[in-house]
Amino acid sequence: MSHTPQLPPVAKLEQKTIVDMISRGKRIDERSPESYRPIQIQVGLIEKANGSAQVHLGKSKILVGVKVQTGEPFPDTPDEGVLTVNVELVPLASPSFEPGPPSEQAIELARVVDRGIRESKAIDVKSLVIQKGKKVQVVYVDVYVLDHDGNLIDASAMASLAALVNAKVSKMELKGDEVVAKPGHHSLPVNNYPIAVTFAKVDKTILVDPSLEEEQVMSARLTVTIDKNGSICAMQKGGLSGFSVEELKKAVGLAVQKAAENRAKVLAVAKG
Amino acid sequence: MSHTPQLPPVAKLEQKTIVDMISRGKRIDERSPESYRPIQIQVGLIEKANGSAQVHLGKSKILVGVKVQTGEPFPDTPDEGVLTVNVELVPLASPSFEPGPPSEQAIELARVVDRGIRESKAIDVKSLVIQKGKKVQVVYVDVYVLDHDGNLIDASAMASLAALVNAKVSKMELKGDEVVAKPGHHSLPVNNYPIAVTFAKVDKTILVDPSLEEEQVMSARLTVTIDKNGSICAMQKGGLSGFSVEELKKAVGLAVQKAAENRAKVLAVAKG
Amino acid sequence: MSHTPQLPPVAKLEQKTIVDMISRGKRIDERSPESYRPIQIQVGLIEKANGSAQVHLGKSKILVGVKVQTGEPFPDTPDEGVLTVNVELVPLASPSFEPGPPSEQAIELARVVDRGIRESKAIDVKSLVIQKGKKVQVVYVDVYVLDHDGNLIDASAMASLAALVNAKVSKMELKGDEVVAKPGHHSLPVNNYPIAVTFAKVDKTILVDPSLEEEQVMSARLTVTIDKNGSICAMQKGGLSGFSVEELKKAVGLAVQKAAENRAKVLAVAKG
Amino acid sequence: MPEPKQPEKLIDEKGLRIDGRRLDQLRPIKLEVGILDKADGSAYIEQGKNKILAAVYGPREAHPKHIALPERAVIRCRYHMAPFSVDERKSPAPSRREMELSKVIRESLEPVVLTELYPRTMIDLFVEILQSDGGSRCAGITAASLALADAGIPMREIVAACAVGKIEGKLALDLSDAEDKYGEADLPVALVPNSSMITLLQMDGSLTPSEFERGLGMAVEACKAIHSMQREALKKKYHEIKEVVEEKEESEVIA
Amino acid sequence: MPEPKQPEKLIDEKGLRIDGRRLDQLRPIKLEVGILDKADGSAYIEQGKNKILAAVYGPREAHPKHIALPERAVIRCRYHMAPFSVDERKSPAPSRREMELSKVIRESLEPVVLTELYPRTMIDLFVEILQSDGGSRCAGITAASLALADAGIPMREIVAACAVGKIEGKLALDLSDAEDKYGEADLPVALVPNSSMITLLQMDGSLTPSEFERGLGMAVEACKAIHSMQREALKKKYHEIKEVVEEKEESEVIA
Amino acid sequence: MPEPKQPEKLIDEKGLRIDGRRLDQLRPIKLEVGILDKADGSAYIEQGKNKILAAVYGPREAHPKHIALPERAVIRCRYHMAPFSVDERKSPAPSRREMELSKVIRESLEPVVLTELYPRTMIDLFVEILQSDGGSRCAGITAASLALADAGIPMREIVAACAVGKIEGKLALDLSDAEDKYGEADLPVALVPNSSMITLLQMDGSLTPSEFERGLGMAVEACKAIHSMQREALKKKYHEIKEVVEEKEESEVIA
Repeated sequence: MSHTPQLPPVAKLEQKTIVDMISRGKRIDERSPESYRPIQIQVGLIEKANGSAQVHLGKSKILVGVKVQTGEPFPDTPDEGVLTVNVELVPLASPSFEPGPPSEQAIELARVVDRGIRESKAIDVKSLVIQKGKKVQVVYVDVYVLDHDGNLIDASAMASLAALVNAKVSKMELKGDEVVAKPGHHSLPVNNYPIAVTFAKVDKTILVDPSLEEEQVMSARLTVTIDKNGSICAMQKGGLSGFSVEELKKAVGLAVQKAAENRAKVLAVAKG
Repeated sequence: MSHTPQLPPVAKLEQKTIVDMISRGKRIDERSPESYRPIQIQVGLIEKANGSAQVHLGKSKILVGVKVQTGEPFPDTPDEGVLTVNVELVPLASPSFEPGPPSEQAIELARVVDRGIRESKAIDVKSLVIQKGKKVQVVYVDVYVLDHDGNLIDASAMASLAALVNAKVSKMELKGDEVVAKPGHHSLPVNNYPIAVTFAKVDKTILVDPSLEEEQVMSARLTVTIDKNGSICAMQKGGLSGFSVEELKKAVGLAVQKAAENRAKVLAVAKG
Repeated sequence: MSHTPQLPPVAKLEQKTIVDMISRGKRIDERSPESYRPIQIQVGLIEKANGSAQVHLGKSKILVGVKVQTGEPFPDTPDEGVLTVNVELVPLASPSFEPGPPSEQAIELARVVDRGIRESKAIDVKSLVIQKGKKVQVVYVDVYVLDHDGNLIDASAMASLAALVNAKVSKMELKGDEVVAKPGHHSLPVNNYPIAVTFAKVDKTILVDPSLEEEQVMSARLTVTIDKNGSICAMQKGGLSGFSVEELKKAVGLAVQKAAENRAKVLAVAKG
Repeated sequence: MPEPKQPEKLIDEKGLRIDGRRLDQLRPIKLEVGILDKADGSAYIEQGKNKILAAVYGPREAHPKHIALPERAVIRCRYHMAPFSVDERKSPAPSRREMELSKVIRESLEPVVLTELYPRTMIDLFVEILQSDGGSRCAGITAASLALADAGIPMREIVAACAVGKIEGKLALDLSDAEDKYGEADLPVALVPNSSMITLLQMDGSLTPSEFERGLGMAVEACKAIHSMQREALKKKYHEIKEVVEEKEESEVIA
Repeated sequence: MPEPKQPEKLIDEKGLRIDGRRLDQLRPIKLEVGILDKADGSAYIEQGKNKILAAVYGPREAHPKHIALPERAVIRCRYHMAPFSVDERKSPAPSRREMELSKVIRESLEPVVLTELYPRTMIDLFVEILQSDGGSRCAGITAASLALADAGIPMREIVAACAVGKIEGKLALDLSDAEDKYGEADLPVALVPNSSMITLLQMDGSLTPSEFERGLGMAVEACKAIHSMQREALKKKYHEIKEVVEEKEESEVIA
Repeated sequence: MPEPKQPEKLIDEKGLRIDGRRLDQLRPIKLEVGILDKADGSAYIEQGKNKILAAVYGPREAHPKHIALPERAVIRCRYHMAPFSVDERKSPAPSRREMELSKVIRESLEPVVLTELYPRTMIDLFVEILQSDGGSRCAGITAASLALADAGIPMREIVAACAVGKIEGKLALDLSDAEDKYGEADLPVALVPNSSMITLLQMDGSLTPSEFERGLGMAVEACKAIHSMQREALKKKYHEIKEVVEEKEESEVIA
């Protein structure tokens, strides 16, 4: 069951200071409300993965590995390969992460990242079929959160996209009964570049790219994922409060702009 | 591990009142010791299921859905289809039900209902085979308890029987390698009509169809499942005490009579 | 996660007595530091298993059943059968054992026993293949701890070896699509006889075959598994402290000697 | 039951949908309040072929204790599908989708509940999908809100929810199962009507920003219409209770 | 081990069963008391090819604490099969069958234990099936009852258990594995002998009410016979203990 | 990534290994201390293609409470592999191997931590294998020891670890993945250098007692070499911190 979470005990006074600053249009790290923290992207760190990427978003650190293996399709989609996004909130990343099966937070994070990739048709799942209904390629996107300083969604989505673009795979074919690799390595067919842009509402202000301290005082959260054509491909509201229609419209507009900036950063590195 | 359960804290005084009344041959809802509460049966409410039925037994409410799907036989019974009864004690039905894997209570309930159907040979499992040892029809009987006011066994068994009688399935056949549906829908082959009759022992009195309040003061419970020929096909004693031989004999006699009455009610609705 | 264990509350005074005795070269059961408790071995008690053995090591009691069934090989070893060692610390064996999935202690015990068998190549896994990559024999070694009075590793390893030597299996072959048993029963091909010898360090003394009371005061534990050629095939250090290089060398020498003695006892019974 | 086949067209030449609706038309909705005996509050909704029960227990003692909060009630929420509620039988174990929806449904209702009145307690909210037909999370919120009211939990307002989608390039209200499956986008929305606050917002598919704005507008209007039905359902229930009480009083007078 | 094949006949022309027994005859039973070192009480039973260990720990501190009851001891019970106890290896994880049997075995013994003497504690009862051969729940109860006595847990009486079945249309006592599998009914019964109370009763298969009455009578008689063996086993054990104590006292006197 | 094929020879005619090393040569090691922001202490190691992060939280309140010990801190340890760290994707659920290694890694570090200073608390140690290449448990211990130091946990000494193996009949230091897989023995060792205590010792494969003695000697020497690198890495870190602090002080003076 989902239940109202317990926030870590941040001193009331400190919380008040942060909220007061934001109400006056300032942020504790001196960014403007519409600015991202510095973004650093590296690809190809994990040689045993088909693709990998590390994203530093401020002090948040995410490592994504992509593995492509042969498996079976889902019974209701015999002519599609499988794409699966899994998130581990690794306990070394935060005192609030516990070892064990994925928490609600990890599942929501994985599903929001997954929806961005899936709904923008970034991966052409039809091209992953080896033998219809029997054998397909399975693309595992494993998101490993190593340091949690807020806005894990945007950092995870960027790292996942970069790792997919970075991935090299063998073409598989059927020889008699067995699946064998054709010689050579190819890039995965990545057809779209979804970028998630997350907002936090603190008091009456909408901030882009909330840090952990800001997340601890936000009343609501909104993620808008924008594809390469400037269309929305996924949205997710979180948190204990809500947004007005006007706030949502404004956020969507800003998301289109921020997504374009971040997409350029990701592709510059990942396409190398 | 199974452990002595904690009963919900019912006021001692109230318990004593109920027991005293029963000792004097009366019940709090003014029934005779040998009477059932009103029984209402509806079938076909769930269009997405092959068969469905809802039973109201007094204030207890049970919904059963039957799904028939293609699957594999158990290795030790290659020439039989699969019948499986699953019970969910849905937490909206009672303050004592918790979300999570099936409790001991849910498992016992499912197994008693299952034994009635299985041992009376109500479903001809041989007729569910599509390809011996490889492909069979699997009959899922999912019992969903929606409101728990006592005697879940009898209500669940009646709802399960009604849903099986209500079920419409396609005949499946093998075409080359694939299992395909023949045109048309048929009833499931239901060959027997087991009816469970449950008794509670309160002080020295044996009551039929205990309500929740009566279950909370009973010392022992007995279920006798009777098939269409008046034979016993399943029994189950529960609770922290026991029965004398004489009590058991009397209960079996009464069960034969009550089962016939309830069977008529179920079939009148389910056979439509 | 693994965490520092809570030892059962043994009276400090009693602990001190035991340590003091050992420091003076004595043990509470009057053994010498280099002696095993009495070892009793019986085989064939469980007719439904392919092989079985019971070992009493002092008051510790272990029952091992070996079952050989047809299954599938691991994808990365298509030309090998499967050997799997599972340990149940049955809760009737000790007040410290709880029902539930295997504890860290059970897993370590299983893996140390497994390594002895596997690394000494006691079972020729290649000979267990029925159809390469598809069908193999799976050898289940189930270790059932019935009374825990210390040194479960050595007793489990001896009982596992005895049960393997005791096992009778049918040769399986492929007839068309199905695996069928050839007539007759044969012994499993057991090619080596690994024997585990476990030491406890108490104060500055190294004891062989620690009893439960000794385990509760030991600072570190060492298991050395010796094969029939006198080579080491597995080692495992446990406990909250460590050993000097000299202590390790001495232990290995003693292990070779003790293993030979115990191997003779096991084979005398198991080979009948 | 075999899954229905993909329809040839989702919108016909008259602009009507496969079930005969206009693009801006809701499916028929049936609401009932207070239908379970043991729950502290309950409601039932049918919307198209969706059949959903919601029930509330609480405020009651927090369990397990460590989830309790010192200054407010904890809300627990479970969205759960019956195994027979969908075409292919669903395992009763909670799926990742059900876990996510439990969270977003909880978060859509948290803003209206006066949790500060019941510190250290918990309020349990169960949404059981007996049959699913597209838009079950929204219909579940609509019912859950009524169950909270029926349980007498103090709330600022009643939350209403409805999805808008895109089929064959056009925005369409309240998608059915087939429309959701073969359509191009789905945008579920929950609204706190008087304060005009959106408390559930999810989206998948593809919408331009301007489609999003228009779609959001349609969803808000639909939520307002549903909100009126919710108020009717509550009134009817209270009316019935009043009648029962009056009858009882009469009969007691007679007795 | 390959599963044994179905026998052609379960009863031969002389009226004897596949293992040579008469219809009203028990399988050979061997009972031992107090055979484990660490458990507070233990017993071992062989009945046919059943080999079963039972052990008792307690009364001890209830764990987890919330299961404790203020006016009595909680009894916990686990019926568990060793992976090698049956023809096809059984996974060690508890099956639904094992969970049900743990419950009915507990309920068969609850009535005789004087739990009111040990409020807030728990008594743990472990029944381990080392080899299974039909009727293991009844043999388990017979052994568990001895283990409780061996642990010194105060009881009103010793419970005995035995099943009756129907094979080839005839009632037969104490079915073996093959008889259970190919027979027509199984009726396991536990009896508190002196108070003539039935504390375990299950049935599956097909019995007419009159067959049930006769079968129940046979089971009750068999339970009484087993009860005598239980008393013998306990006497033997106490006798041994007495001898050991006396020897010790003697040797101490000598020393 | 397809698994690399078995090399024809593990040692060439010059006595060099497949990656060009001598038999007694370590793989290149890179150590970094204090690289995570949220953890109380952290370290990163690359050893061959191993890439491993270690982090420490604590001493902090023991959770769950019942694991607390009255006279010392509890150490909790988790060795865990990322799904992408090995050739075939690993399920994130902990395997039996990971559970065993969590235990032996904890036991290799327990002897040096002054747990008696923090009774009733717990110290959490996380070892995350981002890429695995043979010898990951030893490299993990080497990094974990640095993370403990970085967290300011008082320790008697820094533990260093390294494995020795046997390939083609010869003892070889610090086996890589392929050498471990196709070699004949692996002997991972952890050393507390000054007190010369071995706190991790495992072995699988086949070694004569005399090979074991020689191998152990090689491992001990390698641990000492790694210990020097650990001290360098710590010094470097403290030096950096000192510089940062001095810079800060300067700038504060300026401000």
